[in-house]
Amino acid sequence: MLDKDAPKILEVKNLKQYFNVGKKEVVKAVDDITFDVYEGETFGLVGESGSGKTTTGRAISHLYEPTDGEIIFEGKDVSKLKTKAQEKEFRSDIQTIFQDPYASLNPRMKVKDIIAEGIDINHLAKDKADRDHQVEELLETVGLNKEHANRYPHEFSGGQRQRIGIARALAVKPKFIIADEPISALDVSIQAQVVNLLKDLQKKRKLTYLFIAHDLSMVKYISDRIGVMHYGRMLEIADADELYANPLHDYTRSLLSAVPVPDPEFERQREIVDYDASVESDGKERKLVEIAPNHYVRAAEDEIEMYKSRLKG
Amino acid sequence: MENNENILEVRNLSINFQTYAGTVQAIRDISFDLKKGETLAIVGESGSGKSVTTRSIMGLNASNADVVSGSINFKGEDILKKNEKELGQLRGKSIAEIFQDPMTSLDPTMKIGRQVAEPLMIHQGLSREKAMEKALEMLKLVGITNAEERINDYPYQFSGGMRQRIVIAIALVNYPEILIADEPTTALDVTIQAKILQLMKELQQKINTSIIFITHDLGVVAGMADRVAVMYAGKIVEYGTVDEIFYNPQHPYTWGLLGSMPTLDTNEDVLPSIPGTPPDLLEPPVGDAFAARNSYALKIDTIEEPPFFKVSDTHYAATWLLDERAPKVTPPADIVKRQEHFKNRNQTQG
Amino acid sequence: MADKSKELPQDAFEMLSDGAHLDNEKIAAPSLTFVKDSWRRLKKNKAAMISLYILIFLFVVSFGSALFPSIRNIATHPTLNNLPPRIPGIDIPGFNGTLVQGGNRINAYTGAAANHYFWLGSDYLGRDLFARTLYGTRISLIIAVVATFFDLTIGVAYGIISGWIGGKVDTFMQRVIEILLSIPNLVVMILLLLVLKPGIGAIIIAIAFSSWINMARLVRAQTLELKNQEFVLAARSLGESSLKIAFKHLLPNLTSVIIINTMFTIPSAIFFEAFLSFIGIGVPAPAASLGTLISNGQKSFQFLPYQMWVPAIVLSLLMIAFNILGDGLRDAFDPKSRE
Amino acid sequence: ACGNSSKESTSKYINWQENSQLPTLDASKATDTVSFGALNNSNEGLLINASDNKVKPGVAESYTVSKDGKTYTFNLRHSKWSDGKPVTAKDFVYGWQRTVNPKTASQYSYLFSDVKNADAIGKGQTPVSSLGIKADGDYKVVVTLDKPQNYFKYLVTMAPFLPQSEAAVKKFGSAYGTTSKDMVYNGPFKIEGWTGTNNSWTLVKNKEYYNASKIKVAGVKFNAQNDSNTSVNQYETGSLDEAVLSGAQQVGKYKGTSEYHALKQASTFYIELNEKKDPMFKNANIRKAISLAIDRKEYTGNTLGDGSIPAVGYVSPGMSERNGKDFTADAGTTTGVSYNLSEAKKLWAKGLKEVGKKSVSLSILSDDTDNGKKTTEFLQTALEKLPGLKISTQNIPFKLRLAHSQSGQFDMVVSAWGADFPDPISFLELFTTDGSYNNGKWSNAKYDELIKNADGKDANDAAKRWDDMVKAEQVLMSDQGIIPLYHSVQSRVIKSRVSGVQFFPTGSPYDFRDAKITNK
Amino acid sequence: MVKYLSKRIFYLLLTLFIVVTVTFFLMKIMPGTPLANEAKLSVAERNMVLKQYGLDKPLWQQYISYIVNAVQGNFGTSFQFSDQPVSYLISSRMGPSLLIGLQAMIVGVLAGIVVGAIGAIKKSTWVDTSTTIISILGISIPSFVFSVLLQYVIALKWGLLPIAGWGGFAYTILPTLALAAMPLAESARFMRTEMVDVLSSDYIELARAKGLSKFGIIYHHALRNSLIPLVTIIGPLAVNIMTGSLVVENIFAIPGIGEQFVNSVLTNDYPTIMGLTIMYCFLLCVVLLITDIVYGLIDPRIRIAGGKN
Ligand SMILES: Nc1ncnc2c1ncn2[C@@H]1O[C@H](COP(=O)(O)OP(=O)(O)OP(=O)(O)O)[C@@H](O)[C@H]1O
Ligand SMILES: Nc1ncnc2c1ncn2[C@@H]1O[C@H](COP(=O)(O)OP(=O)(O)OP(=O)(O)O)[C@@H](O)[C@H]1O
Ligand SMILES: [Mg+2]
Ligand SMILES: [Mg+2]
Repeated sequence: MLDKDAPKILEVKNLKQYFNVGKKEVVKAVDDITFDVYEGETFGLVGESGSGKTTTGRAISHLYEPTDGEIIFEGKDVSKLKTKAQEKEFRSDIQTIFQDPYASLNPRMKVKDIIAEGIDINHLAKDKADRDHQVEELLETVGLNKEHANRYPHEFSGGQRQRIGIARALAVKPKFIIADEPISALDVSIQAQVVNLLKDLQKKRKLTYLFIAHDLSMVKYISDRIGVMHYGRMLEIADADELYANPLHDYTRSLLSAVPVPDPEFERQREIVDYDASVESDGKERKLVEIAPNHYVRAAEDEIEMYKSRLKG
Repeated sequence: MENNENILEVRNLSINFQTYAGTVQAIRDISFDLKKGETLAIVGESGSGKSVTTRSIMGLNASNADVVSGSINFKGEDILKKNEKELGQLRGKSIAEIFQDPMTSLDPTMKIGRQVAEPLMIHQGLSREKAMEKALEMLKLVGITNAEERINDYPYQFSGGMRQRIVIAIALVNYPEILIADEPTTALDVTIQAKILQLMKELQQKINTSIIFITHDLGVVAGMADRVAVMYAGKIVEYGTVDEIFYNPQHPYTWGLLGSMPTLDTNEDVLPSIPGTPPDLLEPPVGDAFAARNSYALKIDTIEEPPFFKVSDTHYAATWLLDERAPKVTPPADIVKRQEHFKNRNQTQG
Repeated sequence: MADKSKELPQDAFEMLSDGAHLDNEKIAAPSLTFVKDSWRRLKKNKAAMISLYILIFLFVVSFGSALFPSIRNIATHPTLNNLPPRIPGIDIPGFNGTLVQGGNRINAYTGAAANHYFWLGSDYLGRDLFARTLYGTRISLIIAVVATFFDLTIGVAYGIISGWIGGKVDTFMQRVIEILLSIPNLVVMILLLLVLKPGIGAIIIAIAFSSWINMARLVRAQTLELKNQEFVLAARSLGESSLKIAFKHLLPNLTSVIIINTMFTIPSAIFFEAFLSFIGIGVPAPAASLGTLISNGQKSFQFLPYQMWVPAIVLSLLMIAFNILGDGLRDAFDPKSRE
Repeated sequence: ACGNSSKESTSKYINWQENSQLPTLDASKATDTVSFGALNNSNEGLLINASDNKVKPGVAESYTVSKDGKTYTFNLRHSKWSDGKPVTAKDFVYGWQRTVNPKTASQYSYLFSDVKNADAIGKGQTPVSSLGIKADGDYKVVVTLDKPQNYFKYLVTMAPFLPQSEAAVKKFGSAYGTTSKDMVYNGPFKIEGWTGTNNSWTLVKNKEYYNASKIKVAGVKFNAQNDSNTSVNQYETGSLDEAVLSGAQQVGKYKGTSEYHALKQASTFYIELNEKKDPMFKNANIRKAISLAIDRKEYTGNTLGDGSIPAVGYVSPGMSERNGKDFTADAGTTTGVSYNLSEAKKLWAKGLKEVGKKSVSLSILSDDTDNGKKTTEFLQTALEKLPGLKISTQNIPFKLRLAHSQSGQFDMVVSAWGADFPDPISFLELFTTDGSYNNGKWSNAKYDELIKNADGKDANDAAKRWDDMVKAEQVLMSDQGIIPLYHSVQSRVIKSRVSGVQFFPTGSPYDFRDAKITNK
Repeated sequence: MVKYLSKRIFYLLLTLFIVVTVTFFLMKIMPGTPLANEAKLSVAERNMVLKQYGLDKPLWQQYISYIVNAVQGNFGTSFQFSDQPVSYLISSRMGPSLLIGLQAMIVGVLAGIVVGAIGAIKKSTWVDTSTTIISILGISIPSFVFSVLLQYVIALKWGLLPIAGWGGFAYTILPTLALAAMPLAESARFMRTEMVDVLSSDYIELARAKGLSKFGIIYHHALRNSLIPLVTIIGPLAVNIMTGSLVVENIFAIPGIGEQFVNSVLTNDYPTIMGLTIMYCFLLCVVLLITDIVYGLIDPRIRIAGGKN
């Protein structure tokens, strides 16, 4: 499915992102995570609320200065971008689609100007007509009409807004898109529209996605590989199918067991697997271990065997 | 489980809201029954009128609501005809509700024990001590660990999942006959959601209450419901048992809903989706409100509203596709698979 | 339902040709901008609209009258002093030049005054109270407008900077505000007015000194909220500069907070000036504000009640109108209050 | 019209309103009329003020003056302090010495300057004991002056000249005179209920007073409050027996009733022109033009309306007389205080030409009191009638204005002078070239000489001295050294049940020794 | 909590220090001395007086000794009342001001709560409109006008209460009413907004779903939740009352510090003005501190958070 030889577009190495450093209660929103994203793939990130998914995304788009670790995008360390031009280039290479379709669009700006903001910053338009033209094209790309350009966000429904947000991200022709729960706030019937659009765009524009969600069925559907986060740590990384077929970590198992499935027969048989998070703080040193090819689990030395046998069994 | 006693009968209910922009026809002529001990799920997208329906059962609709027609019969009495005082005797006792957001539905300045005890004091006239005792029992029942100590804590000291348990305790403390759960788990993580749903099921068995369960998550419906009503734009468009809706759906909207939600083994390249956005209830379109988003729309959909067509004794759908004059259409592949499964199962059973 | 024998077209049960009917992305409602929408809601609020008209009227009349030399030049006529209101052709006690003295209602317009008409009476120097009140309204409004100016400049800038930069800068700026807040502003005024030469200038500086604090706090709180809104993050991740974010994203979204707060700053500035006048450190004569007029009038209130009532009514009208309009705007700008 | 309709109380006390608080009961520290009033009613000096600018015996039953006018001998009666101790000559010696002693830092010690050695003591050059006051036994006081002083008998009625009990001063220490308890009294009344900072105090009949049987009232309750409407309202409802009126309306309401009392103050309001800052004021025509442009009748009648009377000169009328003729009548000229706009314009034009100016902008400074504001506003309109004159106004608090006046920060300032004692010299000594209150720096050699004579060579010759002063006044007026505006009058209303209260234009404002209450 | 308190107290002291410093130097810029008739005094006599007030020393020494003394609660000697320590002047006049201020605060806030709550409960009815008008009038009519009217109508025309003065409860009623107008209006306004918010919140909805009566909902849930935030405006209200007391005490001839402040300004009694300024700041700081602490104590949500800070 995925071209395994594809180059790494993003490498996250031992990233730590703490808040309130220096104060009493340090929030370790992201605590030493490492993963790579290959060009052209969709990397899914799942985990419960507060597990640090959004923070990871924001750290990657360099909205925060990392507490520790490196984020390397196309071979360059993101926090070491020297010139303004480099910074600008990076900013247009990575774009984010936000979770809340109501909060992510400035209510006082016309749709046209929202979409064109990136065009203006990067001077991507020759003149006003060109700018308008680009906006119209983008609107069409996301399935809206050009008549919508002169309206304000509050006149649109959630799904339409989300598509405006996508158009804004596309305007600067990014290579990498962080989609932070882009569909959680949408109605089921609308979710599919957006997901289809994202898939379509990926194909047409050769985009790489970091797709954040807590809806596991959707993540599995859209992702090539998936990372499972918990308490700011990465617990398991594997190909999407592999993860669902052979979840290794207890937390992953628990998550999967809880996913509601629109199938009454399946639901009647469901058994919930409990996960006791206290194991994680038993003081053992753990790191990501490759149990099977491309299947990593956060494990302590003495747990590796157990996982290996789990995989076989 | 099969018990034909209707505890609640909603008939031809239509409710409008007067707003500056005009009249919002929030629900239009809906009818359904709730049987004793069963769980009825109402699904539908945002704004389709799910909450308005349940609110009118509680007698809690906003001041600008306007009941155009219909009746809500609870044990032979019309709730819509009751005054505020009579409603007060009903609420929290015979009919209770769990709200969507556990973070905001508890009084931040009152100890949780007291909040759980309140309905007991109101409806059973228990003394404070007695009520607190019972409240404690209830809190244990919904799985609050250390309930004896935590009874004097304030809501902010609990996590979201725990708070939702407290909200459930409040709703169940008087063993209501009907429990309305308006998206009780939307704000929670999947693992916590699963636990809460399980808890609800267990409790339902213990106190034998009927549940109206509102959600837009079909996965949850599949796990919880005995029967399902699908709403679209203020109307019920299809209802039936949970199996009928999931394995033999007839309305194109239900097809869309089921299709747009991938299961763990959906592999298609493109998810079947419902294009467009729901209609504005300020001026519901002529004919079938869903027509404009329906790729199976017939010309008649733009002219006349479809009546309910009977699929089975328990299964009805409001789509012209079921009219004998209508052409046979093939539903999306995913649905065909489901229908086949249904046929096979019925054959093996029958 | 079937008996509802409606003429169905022949092809009623044919599939609709693909696509044509499926376009549901069009928006039927006419485009309504935020301002238009707020204005529409404000218009529905009768009290607020009446207030708005009253304010416009008072502004136009008090400033417009400055264009007419006959009203602008307020002459003194020491022989025509302390005459009650007298409007030609009106014979209602209170407006017919009579006043109660020692229990009897007598005509005050005798002797030299017989042929004069002071619509709202005259003061102790025989100045026309109507013209004086217009003048006083003007001065009070000027003071208010200038206070607003500081609100809008210092207050808004301070709030945005403090909220946007955050961290240590914010903590420091908040401390400064806290300290300023805990100095009663009347004390600030009195101290400043002792040092500065009393006059409009001093009052304005004194008002400016503390009036912006409230604005700064509100703007900061709102900025903090906006700062983490996703649309601001979006702008940041597009590489927009802070300055541009402030102007393009923050300011427009702060407008309603700013406008509403202004509506409350104006009356409190007017009020404060009136208060200063009362304790004797207001606008120096012969300039007059509503406050000085009222406190002058208050002294002879029992004898010449109109001298207090006229400016007091105008002041109260201003205050009430600004407050109601402020309340109205708050509702109008609040999308939550959408009916 | 009908101010009589007001209610009257039936209290045995007189309820009296004061405009300001009582700052001190220490005779050496008092500087204001409220303190003087309280002190002079609760203590008695050698002599006491009587009506018509006379003095009558106080603690001194009688006194004699030596031929050269330099030695006064007072014979004291036997009387007691409120604590029962006798009042003796030593108490006077001690009191005077204490006031003159620079350590006490009395602000009124200058009144003693003609007493032998007083000035030297003030400068710390000679010991306090050398002051020209000696006790001759317990009941005789001998005072020696440096030079004859015609008005010394008035001075000894004043608060700084009251006896002070050394024992009491020692006993109360720094608290002496700061509350009504920390004080002893030898007058007709004691003071009670004054905490030192509150707004009320009561004069209560002093049983130890030698003349106690003649005191008719149980006492006088004072309330200090400065909102005149409140006071008048209280007066109306009978909770006050007396109130100070302010403004034309209040005065207008009571004027003509028997309750109304216009009490002349020995005080004059006048404009000083700063000749140092604006040399154009050295031009007499300009000074005269300004004076002539002011219609004092209209001003006092219509604008102030509080009973004040248009200036008849600099020295205020009704304060001192000789041979039955008031000083102002003797000095009687209308120059300097009359109104003639056309003449004013003429002189103004002439004056401007002489100083070589076409137009001038001047500011006029005054207090921020009601009257102060009215005055500047009135003057502004009046003076702007002189072509080419532009006036701006400034009103600031009294003490601040004093500071501005004395440091010469003004063009024109409205000043007021109230005499310390009822002798014209108390006014006239101000405008000698080096006069300490001559803020405008007007200077006239003739004037200086006349004042010098009145104070020195003619001091012991009443007629000549009078003549000197009359001439001085005439010089001041005809040269328009200052521009007098009005003589202030304090308007009070007093309930008809109260009678016998004595008022004085200088020193202590009132005396309750003979006050009576007749309840109907 | 201890840490939080000590931090707050540190800021309180810092504020006072700044205020003392600024006022001190402002006062020094001002012309004027304690001398009543400066010009007539000899240089020696003048110096004597200045020395008594410590005004003969260089400025920085005066400043330091002022600070040192102020820390000990000594604000020097009044210019107006000779030999009277300012601290005594203030403390002896504090009582009436506090009494009237407290009464006005209690009456105003209680009435405001009632008016505001009624307005919120009867939202968008004529009752709501009239309560709104009451509160706006309270903010709109200057306290001096209000005082004068009260005095004229109730005391003078109807003769129900004493016109002015001090001596017993009857004397406090009118000034209390005059002062209470502003806090009434402000708290009614605040209360209404807060209560409207609370009434539309989810937990009120839940309370209704529990079957609570209208009264029960308001009494048990709505009132408490809208009252808690009211604590935060006590500070600003206290300032209002302080400001108002200047006028009201003057008109009603109350021997309080407000009246003294006006008198001191009018007589340029600098030591007293400074002492009162510091006093006012101190009072305000303390009120702000107390309201913060009380807020933390009564709101369970920040009880712990406050403690942790
Ligand atoms: N700016 C911040 N300051 C302090 N703490 C923060 C900040 N941002 C996030 N956190 C904390 O970091 C943790 C991780 O937050 P994050 O938003 O990344 O989680 P998430 O996985 O995206 O959760 P959700 O599913 O709710 O969006 C949370 O505990 C959050 O409270
Ligand atoms: N008080 C009200 N005034 C005006 N319109 C209202 C009011 N309450 C509900 N509506 C409208 O009625 C329609 C149905 O609302 P309802 O809350 O029942 O939807 P829902 O199905 O519960 O949606 P959701 O999933 O978002 O909760 C919506 O269009 C809504 O805007
Ligand atoms: Mg997130
Ligand atoms: Mg709902």
